[in-house]
Order: sequence, then structure tokens, then C-alpha cells
Amino acid sequence: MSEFEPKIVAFVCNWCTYAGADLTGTSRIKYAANVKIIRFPCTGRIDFMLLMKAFQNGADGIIVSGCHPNDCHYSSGNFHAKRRWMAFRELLDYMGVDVERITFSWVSAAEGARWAEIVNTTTEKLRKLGPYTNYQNLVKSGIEEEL
Amino acid sequence: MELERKLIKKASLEKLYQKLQANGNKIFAPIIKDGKTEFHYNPSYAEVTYDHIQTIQSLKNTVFPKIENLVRFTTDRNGTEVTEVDLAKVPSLVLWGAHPCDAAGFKALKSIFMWDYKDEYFNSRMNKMVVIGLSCYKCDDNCFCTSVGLNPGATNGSDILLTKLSTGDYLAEIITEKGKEIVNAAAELFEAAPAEAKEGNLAQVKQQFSHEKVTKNLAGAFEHPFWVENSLRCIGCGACAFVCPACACFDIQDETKGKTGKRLRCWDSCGFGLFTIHTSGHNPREVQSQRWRQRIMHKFSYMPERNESLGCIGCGRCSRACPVDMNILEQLIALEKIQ
Amino acid sequence: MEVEKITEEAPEVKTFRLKFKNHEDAEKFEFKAGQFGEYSVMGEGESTFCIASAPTRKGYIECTFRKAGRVTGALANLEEGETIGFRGPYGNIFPIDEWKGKNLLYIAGGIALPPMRCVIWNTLDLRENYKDITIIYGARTVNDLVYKQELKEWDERPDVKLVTTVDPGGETPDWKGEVGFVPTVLEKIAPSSKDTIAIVCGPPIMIKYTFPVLEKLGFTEDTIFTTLENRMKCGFGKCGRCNVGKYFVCKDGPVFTYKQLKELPDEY
Amino acid sequence: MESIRKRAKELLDSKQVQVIIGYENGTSNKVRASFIKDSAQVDKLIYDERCTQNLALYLVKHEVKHLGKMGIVATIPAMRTINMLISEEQVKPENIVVLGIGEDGKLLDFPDLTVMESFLQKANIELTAKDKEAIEKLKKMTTQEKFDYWSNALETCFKCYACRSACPLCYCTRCAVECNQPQWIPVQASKNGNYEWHMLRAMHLSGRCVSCGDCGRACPLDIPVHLLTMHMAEESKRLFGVDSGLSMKMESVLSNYKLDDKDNFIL
Repeated sequence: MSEFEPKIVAFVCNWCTYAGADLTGTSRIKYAANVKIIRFPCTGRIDFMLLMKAFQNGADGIIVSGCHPNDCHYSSGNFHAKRRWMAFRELLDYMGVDVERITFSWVSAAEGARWAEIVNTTTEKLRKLGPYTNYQNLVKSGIEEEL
Repeated sequence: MELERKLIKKASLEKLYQKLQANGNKIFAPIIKDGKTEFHYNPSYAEVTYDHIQTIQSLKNTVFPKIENLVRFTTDRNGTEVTEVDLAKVPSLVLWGAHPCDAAGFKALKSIFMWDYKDEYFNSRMNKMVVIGLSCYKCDDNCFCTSVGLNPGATNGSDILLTKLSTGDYLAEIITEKGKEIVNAAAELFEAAPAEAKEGNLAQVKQQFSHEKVTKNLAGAFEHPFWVENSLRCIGCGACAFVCPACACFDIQDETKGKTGKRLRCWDSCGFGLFTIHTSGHNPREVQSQRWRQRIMHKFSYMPERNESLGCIGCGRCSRACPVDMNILEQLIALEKIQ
Repeated sequence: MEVEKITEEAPEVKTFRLKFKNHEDAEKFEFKAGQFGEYSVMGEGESTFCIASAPTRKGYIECTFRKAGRVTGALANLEEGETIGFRGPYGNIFPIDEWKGKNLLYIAGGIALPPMRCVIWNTLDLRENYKDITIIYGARTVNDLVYKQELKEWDERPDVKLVTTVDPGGETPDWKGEVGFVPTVLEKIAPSSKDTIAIVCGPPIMIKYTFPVLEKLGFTEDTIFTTLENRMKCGFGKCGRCNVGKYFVCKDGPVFTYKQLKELPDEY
Repeated sequence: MESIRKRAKELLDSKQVQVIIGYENGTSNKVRASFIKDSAQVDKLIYDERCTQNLALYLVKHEVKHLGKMGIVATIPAMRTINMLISEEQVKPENIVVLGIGEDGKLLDFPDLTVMESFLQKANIELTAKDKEAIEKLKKMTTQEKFDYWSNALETCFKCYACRSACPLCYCTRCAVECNQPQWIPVQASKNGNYEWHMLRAMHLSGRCVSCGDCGRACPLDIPVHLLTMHMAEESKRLFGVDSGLSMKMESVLSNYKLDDKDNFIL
């Protein structure tokens, strides 16, 4: 049996991480192909329910990444995001969502290599954790009596 | 058919239960779990309880599930393919130990779903269901079945009605052909009718108002200040509607996962503020008093007139579930007296 | 059904001409003026609109809608040739047979012309059955007037009197119609109520102000018709959404006379 | 009890308020909210240990607001809620008079709301022993156990939204769960839909919840949904040092930030 390949959704900000990921490509650094990148104007724009939407639709892991503190294009978006993730992570943990499956990071436009490393380590971690069956079962079991 | 009376011994009851289960029926029976009595699918007989006054939830889930799949569809480049669900796959179900009010609740639902257009989803579930009722020997002060034309030993709606006798054995009243089939298939478990009458073994539920009078009063009470005065504390949740055995309002929602999806029917409540809101923002029932009025009016005025059935069976579930004590019995008693 | 043709009527307002994919369905399908249907985009949901084309025009149906929510948004994104779901027809009808030999006065506001377009064309196609036909139609701005092409056509027809109006402030420099709210314009024109049926449709607020004007003009309660649109889901009197008093708009309506409306509780 | 009635009568007679929101006897030995508009009716008002409902809920209810200036019998959680509602500009301080009830069940004298504010600085909200125990137990569970616990507990939820309706801070006229473009959460009461609905509710209340526990009490199915929001209240205290409802000028936790917010998980 071939090794399990996790599906990863990355929510990244337009100004830093997306540019960083672009740099990874233009620098010809190879990294895991498991990740699907979704570009946002800012990490501050990423609603916490979007993460759940990713899990709902079958993601095994998530990366959320934006500008380093003080580098936000809109000056404070990432600080807001940080608070949100701090609170949301606690809630997820309390409700039994595996927070190990979500990687939060700051990656600047100059850190192409760092982006590759983050994607690679996350992919590696998720390969070990396996598919997120818990959540997929939750999504599946909807109706008591399917006809 | 003519009502038939028989006796079933306490020990035989278990055999009947097991026989029904062995015959491939799904059984829905009340059990106590985490201190709450609720109906569950296929419990073991040892778990089944006969001593509850009332479960929190009604039994309408059996014929009007909280989510019903109406159709399936797949969408791709070639267009949309719609597949109907297979109603022949509805399993045969035995409702074990439903109180007479719950059994009558199905009649109220039927008057909505089978009025005019016949709802096949409801109908196929209804046809596949047998109701083995259980008379009430106790009640609480939220019960008011006798005020809405029922009683703790009413046979209306059950296929077989059991009543616990002083000996601990049960009187079985066989009411319908469906009930008779069950008895015939397990004839060895039933004995000749006992001499003891069931009346002495029933709870005493005092009649507290006349529903005819309420219906009559409601006809002219639309603009009455009663509604505003008595609904200020109503918080507009749907608890009353969702535990009600006769509430049938629903919503239709689509759920998609990738290319496939389902169109679902889910419970809804006229108590919700957004229930009637138009796209334009205009809302015919803008404030809670109007929505509370709708709830009572629908059950006690519109349904008797249009559907020839009351929309209430006096189980008192809504009063027990209400977080702010909107007691329906209290309000009906008051409505009987308003001018 | 297949979307055969899409017409842009006004900003965010489109008309779909729909054709049955299956010939048998097309043969079986019959409807009358006033009825509505449930149009659906699988995955998004269903929406209720009146059938806007006349039953006298066979082979297709039309619906007109404004892009407002999830379903209409999805409908608006469709292109010609794509498929939508349709259930219907539901509801009651305009008794056009009973109106034979009378004058007809149509009064519509905004996006409420589509539900009336059906009966307008229906009666125009059977023109010899009726005497004078007057149409009063108002919208917020000139741009919001729907069926601009047909308005022109009606205007040019000698056998139809058309009055269009826009709300004050909504006119353009070259606007030739009236300026003012529909009830005001109606009062100004003051059509005769003799032997006349009035059919009113519009936003609830317009309807509420138009009725008194009609009564002042001498219309009696049972010569005024309207078509209501409450929020609906099922279309056949179960889901409880369009319940007004003991009636269901989807079942006993959408066409009501003013007389019936007066007996209804004010919940529409 | 007498002091509440006396104060209510004063307020109504002097026309300082048009309605008193308090507690009265209900059916089956329950108590319920009471709206007294006429001082002759003040004897209906009661207060005892059964009076737990957070009446601040009615301060934002359209029909009640409509009655005019409101006097409200408020327990400590309700007073905190009032602070939150003032902070979030849902209630105008000049439109309400608070008849505060202390921990001992006695009427507190608040000449104005600033006195209430300073009283609240010293008054703690104690979670019940049962809730504390349940939260502790949950915290000790493994991720899998927690997931099983919540997905099973929430499975029975039929989305009557009593938790939302009973919460004085859930005052939005259109809740996120009703927004369908995009559809954030499955509307139907499926396992997934329920789980995410309660997650969304807890998140939207984090840093705002005052731990009154009314959501849990309102649940007709006895699902302990209040443990979710209470946990978030505790966490916003621990992470951001914000104890909600202590003043009339609370800053919203999630729409603010500090440069020195400490996290330990962002790479």
C-alpha cells in the first residue's frame, strides 16, 4: 500500500506568505505537493469557520500563515489574527479537534526556503497522524435513516 | 374494525418484544439514559421503561425526521442528475410504549401532511409503522389531554393499546387491522380478556378548559391585547415547536459535498423571527407576540377549521421544555375566558 | 428545464425563457394565469416566482427575478443552455373568464409587474373578450422599470392605455412618463370604476395605499384583485411559511380579492 | 423581597421608569420574568434562590425596549451583562435603572451605574460545583475523548436555538448561522452541523460571555452547551487578561490586540 498523502489547505496572506511561496517556486526549491494554497488579502481576513470548512471538505491538515508581527501590510491585521487563533485554538482543543493538524506560521516574502520547510514538516507530521477520519465521520453521519 | 380485548402477561410482553425484533422490525422504545427518559432505536428489552410520564422529545421523528433526504443530485459538466430516494426502503417500525397522546399526535401530523397534497415521505413512513400504545397511570400538572378531547387511556391512533392492570399484567386492546396482525402472529402470547376494567388503572387528568370554547374565542381574538401581554417573556426559540408532536413546519435546504448533494427537509418553527421574512426585508410577523399568536392560532383555530383536527394533544412537552415558562395550559385556560 | 433565453430587464433583474427538456413533460404541462412555480438550482435551493409568460404562449414558460439572495444569485449566474429545476404550477388563478366583457385596470409597482405580465398577455391575446385595458406601472427609477421592450410595445398598441411612472427623484432628463408614487398617479388619472376590474400587485406598502384610492374611485371590494407573495418553501400548504390566518398563500392564493384580504389577518 | 417591591413602586410612581423587569411566580413551582408597568402590581415581584434567569436579555428585546425606560432586577451575572451591553452600545445607560441583587440576595443601592461598576469589581461569579467539576474533567481528557464527548453530546441537538435566544449577548438580528452566502454552517441539525454551530457560538461569545449559564439552562435537551462559552470566558481571562462585564467600557477582546500577546504555537 502506498504511503498516505495528506491533503493540506494553506490559508495565506497576499503580501508576505503568498509572495514567500512564490519565491520558493522561483528559487526552484522543491517541496511537498500536498498543499493547496488559498490567497487572502490578510490573515486578519481569515474567518475561523473557514478552517472548519476545509476540514468539512476533507482536508487532513491546515496551514495558516501571514506576515511577521509588525510587517502587516495593513499594520495590525496579523495581530488581530494572532488573538483570534490564540482563542480559537483553545476552543478547538477543548472540543477535541486535533490542533496538531493546524500549523500557524509567519513567513515573509523573502523566506522562500522557510515556506518549503514549513510545508515539508507539516506534511511529514500529517503523514504520521494519518487521515483525519474523526472529522470525516462527523461530516458523513448526517441522517438517521438514509433512503 | 371492532375493538378486541385480550390479556398479555408481563412475562409474555418480553417475548412479544423479542419476536417483533427478531422479525426484522426496528423498534423505537423509551429507555432511561443519563437520568432522562427518551425513545431510542432498538434498545434491549431490559432497558425499556414503562414508568415515564413523558419524554422530553416527541415521537414525530419516526415519521417526520428532523432531517429527511428528499432527493439526491450530482452536478458535473454534463449537467445535473437528480435521483429520487427509494421510499420502499423505509424500514418497518414498531413504536413500543407510546402514550395515547403521542399516538394521537400522529393523527394531527397526518391531518397536515395528508391534507390536499399527499406527502409520500410522510405517508410511507406512517404506513410502515405500528403503534403499540401504553396507557398512562400517572401524570403531572403539565398534562392536559382530557382538555383536548383525549384521555390517558384513549385508543385513537394506537394499533394496540396496553394498560397495566393491578395484577402487573397488561390489558391489550386491539384497535386496528395492523394490531390484529401482530396479535395473530403471536397468538400464543395472548390470553382471554381479563375481567378488570382499564378505567381504574388510569391517571386522573382533570379537564381544565373546553377546547371548543377556546377555538370559538380565538376567532375574534386576533387583535386582542392578550398576545402582547402574555408573550413579552417569550424569547423566540424553537424549543416548543421542536418537542411538539403536532408541529410540522419545515424548511428545505440543499447540502452539497463536491459534486454530489442532497435536498433536505428539516424542522423549522414559526417562532423564529426569520421564518416568514421576505427577501425585501418585509416581515409579515415582525414581533414575537405575533409569532406566539400564530402558534396558538394555528393549533386551536386554523387547524380545526382547515384540517379538522386540533394541533395540540395536551402532552405538555412545550411547557416543560420552555426556558421561560410560557405555559401553554395556563394560556389556554386564560383564552377560554377572554372576551 | 433548459434556460433557452436570458433577457436583462433592469439592473440585477433577468428574465429566463425556459423550455422542457423532455417532450412528454412539455405536453403534459398546463397552467393558468396567476399560478407560480418553484425554481431550483441544485445545491443552492429553491425560489418561488410567478410564471410570467402567458398560458396562451405555448411551448415555454418565463420567469423574471431580481438577484437578491442565494438562489436568485445562483440563477443569475446561469447561462443560456443550462438546466434548472422546476416544480409547479401551484396556487390559484385569476378568473379571467369571469372578467369577460369588462374593462381591466392593471396596477403594478417595481418587480411586481412579472406576476402580472402573465395575465396581461393572457388578456391581450384574448383581446376581443375585454373592453378597455389600462396598465399603470411604476418603479423607483427609470432604470428599474422591467420589460422595457414590452412597455414600448404596449404603449404603441392602440388598444392598450399604458401609464408609466417613477418615484420622485428617479426620473431621467428625457423621461416622458409620470413622476410620482403609484397611488398618487392612480388618483390623478382616476380611471372609471364602472364595469371595471382592478388588478393590483406591488410591494405591501404600495398595495396598502392603493386600495383606499381604488375604493374612493368607486371600486367595490370584489372587483379588486391582487396577488400576494409570502415567503414559501413547499408550495402545497405544508411547511407553514405562507400561512395567513386559516389560508395558505401557496394553496388558497396567490390571487386574492380585496374582500378576501380584508377578512384575512394582517400578516402578509 | 419587600425592598425590591418598594424600590420598584418608587421608580414607577416617580415615572423614572415605565417598566420593571423582575421575577414572578410561574407555573409548576417555577419562576419567570415579569414586566410590571403599574405600581399596583409590584406585589407580584419576588426574589429567591430559584431566580436565576439573566433578565438583561430583555433589555435588548424589541418589544420590551419599546415600553420606555426600564428598571431591571439584576443578579451579579445580569449586572455584568448590563456592562457588556453598554460597552457594545446595545443599551443606553440613561434608559435603565438597575435594582441589583447581591450575593446574599439583598437589594443593593445603586444611585447610578458607576456604583454598580465599582461593586462588580469586588463581586465574583462563582461557577457551580457541578460545572467546575465538568470543566475540570473535560480538560483532563485526551483529544479523542474530548471529540467523542462533544460530538455525542451535541448529536441530539435539534437546533431550536434556545441557547442563542436565552443569551443576552446573542442579540444579532441575523445570526451568522442564518447567513447563507456563503453557508458557513450546515443548517440542518446533523452531527457536523450541530458541532460547528456550537463552535461558532462559543467563538462569537469568547471574551464576551459572562458565564451566567443561561444557555445551558435553556437547553430543552440538557446539553451542557454553557461549558463551551464558560471555557472561552476563562481562556480570555488567562490569555488576554480580560474578565468580561467588569466595566461599562469593555474593549472587545477579538477586535483588539496588544503588541505583547503571548502565543506559544505560531512558527
